[in-house]
Amino acid sequence: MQRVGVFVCWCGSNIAGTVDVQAVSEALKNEPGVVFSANYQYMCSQAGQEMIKTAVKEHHLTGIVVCSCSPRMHEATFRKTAVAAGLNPYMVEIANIREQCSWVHKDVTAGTEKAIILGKAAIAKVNLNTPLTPGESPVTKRALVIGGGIAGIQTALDIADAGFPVDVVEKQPTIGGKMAQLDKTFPTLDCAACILTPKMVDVAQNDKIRIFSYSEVTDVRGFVGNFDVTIKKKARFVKEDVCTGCGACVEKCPMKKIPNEFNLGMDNRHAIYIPFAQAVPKVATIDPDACNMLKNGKCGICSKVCAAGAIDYKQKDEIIEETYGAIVVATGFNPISMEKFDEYAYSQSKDVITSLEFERLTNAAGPTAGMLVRPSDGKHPHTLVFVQCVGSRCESCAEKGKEYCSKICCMYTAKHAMLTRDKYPDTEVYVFYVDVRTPGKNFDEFYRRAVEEYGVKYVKGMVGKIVPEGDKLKVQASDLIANKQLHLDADLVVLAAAIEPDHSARPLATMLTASMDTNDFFTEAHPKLRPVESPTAGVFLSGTCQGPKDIPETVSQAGAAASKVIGLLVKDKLTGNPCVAIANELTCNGCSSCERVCPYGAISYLDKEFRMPDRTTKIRRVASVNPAVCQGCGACTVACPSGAMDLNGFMNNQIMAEVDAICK
Amino acid sequence: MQVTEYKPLIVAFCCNWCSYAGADLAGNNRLAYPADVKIIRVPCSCRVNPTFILRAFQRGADGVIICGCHPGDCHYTSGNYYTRRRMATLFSMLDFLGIERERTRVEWVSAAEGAKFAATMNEFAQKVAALGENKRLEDLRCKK
Amino acid sequence: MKHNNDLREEILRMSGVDTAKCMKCGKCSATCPAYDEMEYHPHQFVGMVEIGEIEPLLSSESLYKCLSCFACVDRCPRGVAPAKVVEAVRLTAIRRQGANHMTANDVPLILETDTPPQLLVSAFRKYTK
Amino acid sequence: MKVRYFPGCTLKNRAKDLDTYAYRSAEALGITPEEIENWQCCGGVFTTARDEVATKLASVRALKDASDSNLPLVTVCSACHNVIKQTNHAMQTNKEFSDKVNRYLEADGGYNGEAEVYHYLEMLRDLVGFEKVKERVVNSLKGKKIAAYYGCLLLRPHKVMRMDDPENPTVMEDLLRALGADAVVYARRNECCGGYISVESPDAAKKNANAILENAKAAGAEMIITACPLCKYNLVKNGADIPVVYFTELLAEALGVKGEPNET
Repeated sequence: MQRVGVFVCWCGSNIAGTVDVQAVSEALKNEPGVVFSANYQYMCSQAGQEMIKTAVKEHHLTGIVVCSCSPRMHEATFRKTAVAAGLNPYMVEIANIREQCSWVHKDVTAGTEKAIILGKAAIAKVNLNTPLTPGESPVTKRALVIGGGIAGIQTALDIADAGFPVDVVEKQPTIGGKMAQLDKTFPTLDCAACILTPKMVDVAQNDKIRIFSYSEVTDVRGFVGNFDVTIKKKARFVKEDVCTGCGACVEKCPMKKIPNEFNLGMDNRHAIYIPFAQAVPKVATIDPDACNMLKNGKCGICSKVCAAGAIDYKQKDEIIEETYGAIVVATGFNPISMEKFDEYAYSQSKDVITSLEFERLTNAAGPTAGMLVRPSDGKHPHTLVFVQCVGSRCESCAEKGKEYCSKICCMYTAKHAMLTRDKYPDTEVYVFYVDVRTPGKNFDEFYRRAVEEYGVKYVKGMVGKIVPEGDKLKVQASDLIANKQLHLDADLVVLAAAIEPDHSARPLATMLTASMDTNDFFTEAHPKLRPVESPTAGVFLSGTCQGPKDIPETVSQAGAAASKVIGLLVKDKLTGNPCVAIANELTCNGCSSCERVCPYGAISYLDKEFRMPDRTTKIRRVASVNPAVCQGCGACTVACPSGAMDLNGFMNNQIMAEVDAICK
Repeated sequence: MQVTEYKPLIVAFCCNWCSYAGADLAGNNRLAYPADVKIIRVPCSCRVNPTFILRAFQRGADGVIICGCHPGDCHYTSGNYYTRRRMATLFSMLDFLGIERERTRVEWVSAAEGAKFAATMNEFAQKVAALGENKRLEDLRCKK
Repeated sequence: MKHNNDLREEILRMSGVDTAKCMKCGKCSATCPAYDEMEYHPHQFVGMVEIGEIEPLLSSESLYKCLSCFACVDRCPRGVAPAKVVEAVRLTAIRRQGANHMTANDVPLILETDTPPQLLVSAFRKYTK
Repeated sequence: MKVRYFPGCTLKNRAKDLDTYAYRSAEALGITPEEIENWQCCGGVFTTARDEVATKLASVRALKDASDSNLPLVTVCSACHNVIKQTNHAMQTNKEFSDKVNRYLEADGGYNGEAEVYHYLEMLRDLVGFEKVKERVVNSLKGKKIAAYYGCLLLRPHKVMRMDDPENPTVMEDLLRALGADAVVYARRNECCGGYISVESPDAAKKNANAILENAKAAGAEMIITACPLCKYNLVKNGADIPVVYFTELLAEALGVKGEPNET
């Protein structure tokens, strides 16, 4: 039995509003082991913590129960308080009377009653707590960045800058990501390539960074400090270290009608290709689905023309296994498919395009060398209609689109509209919007310039239907301010498609055991206070894999993720979690049940000598847990038929005591 | 005559990584559910020993629910699969002993599913309340 | 302005629509094929019911112009179903007045040899009690 | 295989073609439509108000008949299909409504939306299969440019109808291709023709019908097919200068079972 102190927090009115905190601290006063009980406005404040420290000293407390917010919020805070007061940090238990009581119940009587019961359960548990000391584990001083867009690039550069080796895994043949496809960037209108490509070169030239392009992560094992990762480097049928990127093979390749992914299918590439001029690594890749040599052995021209001898038709996928101390996810986004939005006739007319296609269409390195023309007939468009919120802000049950705001569309649409009017003053440009959202430095000023200086016609309302007829797109829309239905004959329609996380993110999250929200964005450890960390230790988040972001936000988050990684990698040892399994050698019968369910291989068996009651000795096979490897899930405790396995911090008798306290 | 409304006693075991966080999110979003539900935090749903559940019923719990990460999303990669199999066996045994199926449940609630957590608890509490008090396994020897 | 909360509740109940879900994008009115015939347009039906301003709708001819083609229902990004709101207001008008918008006496005036019965049946169902 | 068949009011007089050719084609494809005895008019439109009961009873009777005979219920007219499917959905999802209906009907065993409802086009796609239709074609429509007109009732509301993508439907185009024709895709194929409003505002109906016809012709259509008698009426009445026929007539022609024309 401990000498327990109970500390009930009001959390201002957050708890005290629905729970009678005075009654709770009174009621808990008489629980077994309790020698001190008090309540205070903000237990987590300096004064609140002082109150705990003083009570520990004055009342010689050995256990602390704090009835407050979720342990996910302040357990660490109160453990530090305990240490400061001279106690073992694991002698603290939290009763969650905010998130799981005062915030979800409206009735004060019921709320108070429940808070008391939760307090009793925590007291029952803390009475059985024992001081725990965490073990230590080494840190592999190397980081993995998954995704080679601007988020991954920035994170890798920042980590490498601190002196740690970094590997970047990119599934495309080149790094660069979405930003490499953009023309200009808002609100400064600097050219995306001009600011991105030097960074790509920096990555290539940094001797701390290795790029695995055309590669995928296929397996992740281990835990913070020591992740064992398997990377599949797909065969590109070109020797990366030999290829000079001269492009002779590309010119001579006879298969030249393959839709070019980099230009979103608006022009063609060859079966052997380099995605774009500034690609990193600048090496050719053979598309095995298009290459005649790989399909039926007939051709081989690229091999003949390659002066460097880089072509290797027999190349196989390569499997790389490497250990990393930290992993950064930077898997990025894609625009959603427009398939379910055919009221906008995307599938029926080539002149209805998405905003990303518009980027390529106006990019000097794009399929039209930057000439804004209609994809259908190459004519110059005079009337352009931009439609915002296509698939964003849809109700979840609307069965198409996404519930969230995609955040970047308002600004890039303003950019597109402005640039069009700037370059082609003979055009009429309409933007149909639901709301124009411009919270950002110089963002609203930018949008207003589009309207006031460039004469872009912003219309409050949505487009309802687009009918391609003849060489026109008949746009039917509403103007809610004028209370009119508008009928426009447009030449080009641009849809601001919602963005969604890349489809590779979901299987990756499973491998990393990192959690995702219902939209497949990665979840942060705390939405406000730990925005670049995933709840899984050692896994960090960079860029749009965490939520819609523009480039400046992505770059800031990438830097933040890098600093978290650096903070981890500078440590030589990591303090582990002492809540690991322990085997009672006296009752263990060596049956291996626990070993079979352990996902980490943390359990091994020792042959140990025991002295028997009759003073003879006997060698018995008993389980032994490696505390550095055990992650503390507790699967073994249930699998053990003799009850020899238990889990520190969540002992059988502790949980049973909680059950008893609740069921009275 | 004054009629006091019957209040069931429900024990919810929540895994630390998904469901406990989901319950916290329900709180952050102020999504109400009955105060009859009392949550016990466990590292993983696979930490829940069948004896905890038996003990709860013996001591008069009217319903027990175990919440874990969605299949494939377990923080410990495979813990929830053990839970699923163990509980399927346990619940059918409990059913045989007279603890109705509606009194026991395994539910997957992710850290992002605050709304699902509240909805699940509301629905479960309603079902348990409809069954009335659990007398079947209430064993006085377990009570002080 | 007279706000009629009871009537608002009744219309929401009949239609099963939650007008508070509307984000005022106007896609319903953008897609409406009967827009030009209407004095009040689909987005106004939703908006006016939401604030309880229902009387002007009840006496408007717009009630009888909606085609029930459900384009607004399927295209609404928020799942609001404006056509169901229009129908609930129309039924309220017809039930309340006890007066039908169309009577059997009107039939000979519109009847032609090739008029499909479906047309008359639908019109009667929409316009009468 | 057998199906229960609900023809509807208009198919017995003004739209005999839709009915007759549906029968003949079904039989040619190995389907036996059994007409429900004493069927009553569906009412033409589904009243969306949740408290409307009386206007939906005729549909429930037809549904109950199909459910009792354990056969799918097939309809051809777009309007009947819409009303019956929506009624069935309401019986499945709106407890208050289904309770009221069941109390009123006092039918044996009650009815809670067990029947499976197919439009004739869905029957061709899901029960027969367009591959099989293609095999049975004797008069291929090769070279004919035909536009399918869906209108509103066949596809919407999508959450209930679940027939096809409401914005980019393909079921009629797939049928046309199976019959050997060139399917003309045009954007207004799922826009309303003006429907029953042609009683109230004939000009509005004319405007809608013309826009649809112009759009189909601009896309190269030489003929339009439809599943709805009211659509056909509106398109023809408002000056269609290309033929507008029921899809069943075209199907019967391709299958070689058109036979003698109807007298109307």
